[in-house]
Amino acid sequence: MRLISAVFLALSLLASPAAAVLPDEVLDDPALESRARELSLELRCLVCQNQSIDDSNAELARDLRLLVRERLVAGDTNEEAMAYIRARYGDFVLLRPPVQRSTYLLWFGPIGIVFAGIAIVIVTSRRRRKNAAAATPSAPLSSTERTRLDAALAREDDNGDRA
Amino acid sequence: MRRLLYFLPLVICLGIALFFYRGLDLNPRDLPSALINKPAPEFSLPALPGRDIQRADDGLARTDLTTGKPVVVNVWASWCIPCVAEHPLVDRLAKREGVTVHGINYRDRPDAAAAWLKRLGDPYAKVGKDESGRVSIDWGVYGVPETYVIDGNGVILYRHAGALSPEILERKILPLVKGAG
Amino acid sequence: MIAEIGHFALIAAFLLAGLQATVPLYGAHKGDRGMMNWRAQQRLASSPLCCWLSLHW
Amino acid sequence: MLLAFAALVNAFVTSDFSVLNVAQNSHSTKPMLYKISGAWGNHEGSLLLWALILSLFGAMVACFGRNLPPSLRARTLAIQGMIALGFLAFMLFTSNPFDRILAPPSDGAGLNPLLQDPGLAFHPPFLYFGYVGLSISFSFAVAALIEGKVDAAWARWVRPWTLAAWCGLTVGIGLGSWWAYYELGWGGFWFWDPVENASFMPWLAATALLHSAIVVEKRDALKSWTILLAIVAFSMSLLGTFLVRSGVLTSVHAFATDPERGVFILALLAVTVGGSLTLFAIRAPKLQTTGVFQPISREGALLLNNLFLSAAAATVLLGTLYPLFLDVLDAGKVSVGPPFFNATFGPLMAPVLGAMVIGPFLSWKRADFRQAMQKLWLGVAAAVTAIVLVLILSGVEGILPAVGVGAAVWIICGTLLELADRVKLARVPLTESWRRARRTPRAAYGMTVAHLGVGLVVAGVLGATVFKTESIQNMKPGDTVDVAGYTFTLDRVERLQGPNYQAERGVFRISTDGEQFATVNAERRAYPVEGDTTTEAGIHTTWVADLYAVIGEGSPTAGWTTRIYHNPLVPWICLGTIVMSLGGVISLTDRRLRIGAPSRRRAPTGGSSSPAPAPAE
Repeated sequence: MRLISAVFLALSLLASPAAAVLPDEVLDDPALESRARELSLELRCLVCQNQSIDDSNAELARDLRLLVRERLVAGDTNEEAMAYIRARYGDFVLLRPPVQRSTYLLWFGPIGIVFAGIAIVIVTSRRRRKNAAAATPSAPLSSTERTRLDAALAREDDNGDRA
Repeated sequence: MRRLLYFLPLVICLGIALFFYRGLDLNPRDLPSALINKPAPEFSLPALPGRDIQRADDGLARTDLTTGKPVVVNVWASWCIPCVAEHPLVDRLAKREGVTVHGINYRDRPDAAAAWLKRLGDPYAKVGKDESGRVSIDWGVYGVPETYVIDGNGVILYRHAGALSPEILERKILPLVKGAG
Repeated sequence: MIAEIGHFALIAAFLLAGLQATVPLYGAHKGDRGMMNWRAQQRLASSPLCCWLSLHW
Repeated sequence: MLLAFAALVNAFVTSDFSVLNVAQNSHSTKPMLYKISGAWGNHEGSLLLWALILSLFGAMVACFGRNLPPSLRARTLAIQGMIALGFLAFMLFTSNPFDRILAPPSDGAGLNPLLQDPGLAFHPPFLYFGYVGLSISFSFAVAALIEGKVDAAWARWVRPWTLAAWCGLTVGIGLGSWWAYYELGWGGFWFWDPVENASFMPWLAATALLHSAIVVEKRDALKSWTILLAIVAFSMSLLGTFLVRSGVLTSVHAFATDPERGVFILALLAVTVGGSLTLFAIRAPKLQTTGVFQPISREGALLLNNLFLSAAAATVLLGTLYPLFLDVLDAGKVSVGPPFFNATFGPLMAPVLGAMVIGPFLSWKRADFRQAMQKLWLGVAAAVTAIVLVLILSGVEGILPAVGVGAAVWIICGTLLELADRVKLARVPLTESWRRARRTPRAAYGMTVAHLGVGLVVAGVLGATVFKTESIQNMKPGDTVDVAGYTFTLDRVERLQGPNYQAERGVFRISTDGEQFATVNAERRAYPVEGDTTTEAGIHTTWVADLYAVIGEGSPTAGWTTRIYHNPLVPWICLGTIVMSLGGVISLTDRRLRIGAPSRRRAPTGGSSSPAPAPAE
């Protein structure tokens, strides 16, 4: 435990107070700068807890921001610049996890959940309707019944039994 | 079948609990290096001036890692408190175990770094000063101290982030150094 | 002193919670209304203690 | 009432703990407010708050529950008792707030300055109110499972509790993000941090529960699903507690972590959730459902809402825990950050936003979609107009922001149209409309207001993320900078001494068209006791935008780093959350939802008498 806290201490020292993106970092070319900002939002500040390097004021984050800008100025595409950082720090540095075997569940899970949910709803409602149909043989409403029903419903509506 | 569906939430919940139980022992901050089993990056750093022991220190470069003998590279700084804590172990590694240990002095003032070595002892064969931190980024350093084990051909075998402990030294670093030699 | 009272209050609350968790459940199982409504007596029992505590504080 | 007793004692305890506060989390120079809030700003104290609120809720059930069926009430209270037991045990065995130190230091270590803030002082109580409120729904659900009976009366009983908890959660989350917005100094308000997610998941689940309980009440359908949701919602709040305190995930807000505590909470979690889900697996299939409905109906819309809300909650859960999964399986380390959540959460919410407007127009059981849309044509037209307008104004930068704005307009217009339709505005004489408006139950107004709040939040979120303007520069006193048509002048930078900090305050004058209309103070505070600095943003709020200034490091010679933002619509986020919870409160005041005669749905006025046999009060 003591060891871990020592590490934390070191890391917190690294995060000496300097504001996130500083004026001297900003590139002259607004197009490049906005690309740089875009990339920095997708890179994790490794010494902070859960911040992107764009938000963080740790020195390492600043170094990485400068590095990203340097790569972009050198003519890298966004992908090349990201790959450059990723080669050094691994997948962990990417806040948007790459789509690969180990993250299929992550990326396709949500869609899977929705479809599974729809499937369950369809199956159960079918069964239920069948059960209900078997239980109450429904006869179509006669016209007088229909008008009475409508009137009743309108009243219900008036009472605002909605929420 | 339908009954089984009702057990699904329970199964999922137990699964998550199991993961949590295993996860409690893990430190989420333990990051593996992206460079394990890959050649160390190309670099060349100027020597740290003002060191007490005048060895043939002409700076640290990639060529110092490909001498055929395994070496340890320790990234440190004088402002880093865990570095003080682990320093006796680095010292032991170099002096008692006879391992070549190079240092990378990360984002430091040279005079402060030299004074630090004077005060605590200087186990390093060569110390490169990385004032901008740029070379350290190439190494994937995210905090000091970090310790790398490199085989004789310049391939990174192991990285430990944070202060060394006797356990790490004996269980991980020494076997690797001895094995790779 | 007050911190110790707090501590004992916690222990008391713990024990009472234990009773609260079991007695009404058992009562509901047996259909015993007295046990189901058990907490009411409890408040009575505890109120002198509360008064004492507030005065003391 | 046992728990009233515990509550009372705990109340004493909480206040004396903060006054005495021997320990690490206070300091004599700290302002009073933070001395008090410091009581729950740490692990032990916050648990105590948890237990306190829990016992208060228990007392409330005992109090208002006089006309519950006695066995249901007894069981509900017993479940509450068990939860309390678990938490008290946790406190006594692993984190006793009253531990003494043998040699008391002359002064405390202070509270993390980030937490010394009014927003955060009130954030935890609201959040815990929500978390713990969900325990009532949970207890009701488990009690109903034991009884083996879930009916309209049950749903009517659960709804106000869930609603109250939901309001608390909404306010709590809102306060938290507002705090992040002005305190962390870069204009962000939501970071998809594990701890934020931990509060967001119960919120999503509670929202789903609120809606599905309506279906149980009105249509006697979706029973086992509602029960499951009630269990899941509370499980998620327990999960949040676990995540914050166990250190399994990294987070900005985590308390000091301790694996031993982690094991204890995990055990607590496993027993509570595992036990209730086992009960669910055994008992739920026996629940009889009578309601049948067509896909296009009020139930259908509510079901759709539930489906996507739960999927969203599951996605947040998946994203939050995924790094842990991979780590445990030793399959590499990944980070799941805002880009992932933004990419998945938006699409999942879209159907909900669509359905929440159409749903109220649909009738129960079977509805005519075309007819509903005819009533809504104005809303559709407004949304489309908004989309086109945004596309033209902002240039064709991307279709997504425009669609988002369209969604916000759609919700706001559609919800207002629903109200208009309800009172038959413009179709009957105004006096008749007025009569109808007065007879519309408060619950309906509550829904309208809450839905309006959602619309406002959607608009605000978009404004803050897509349309914000930022300017970063070095300024000396007298320098000006233009941001989004406003001119910011750094008037002066002054040093000042706070109660327990020193600050540098930058005073900005803001003018537009040469006319000064506001000054804001941005501060950078240094706390000597804690050895930390914080930033306080200077914010001028107008109805449609925030003008936001932050001052960084600097000196009179070199100038100061300043960041100026124009954040359009951000105030609406705050407003929206307030409006949402206001909606909840309005609903709560509805007579029918009040704790009156639950078993007699058709009673003309509820709550006039208590049908239950005289409880021993």
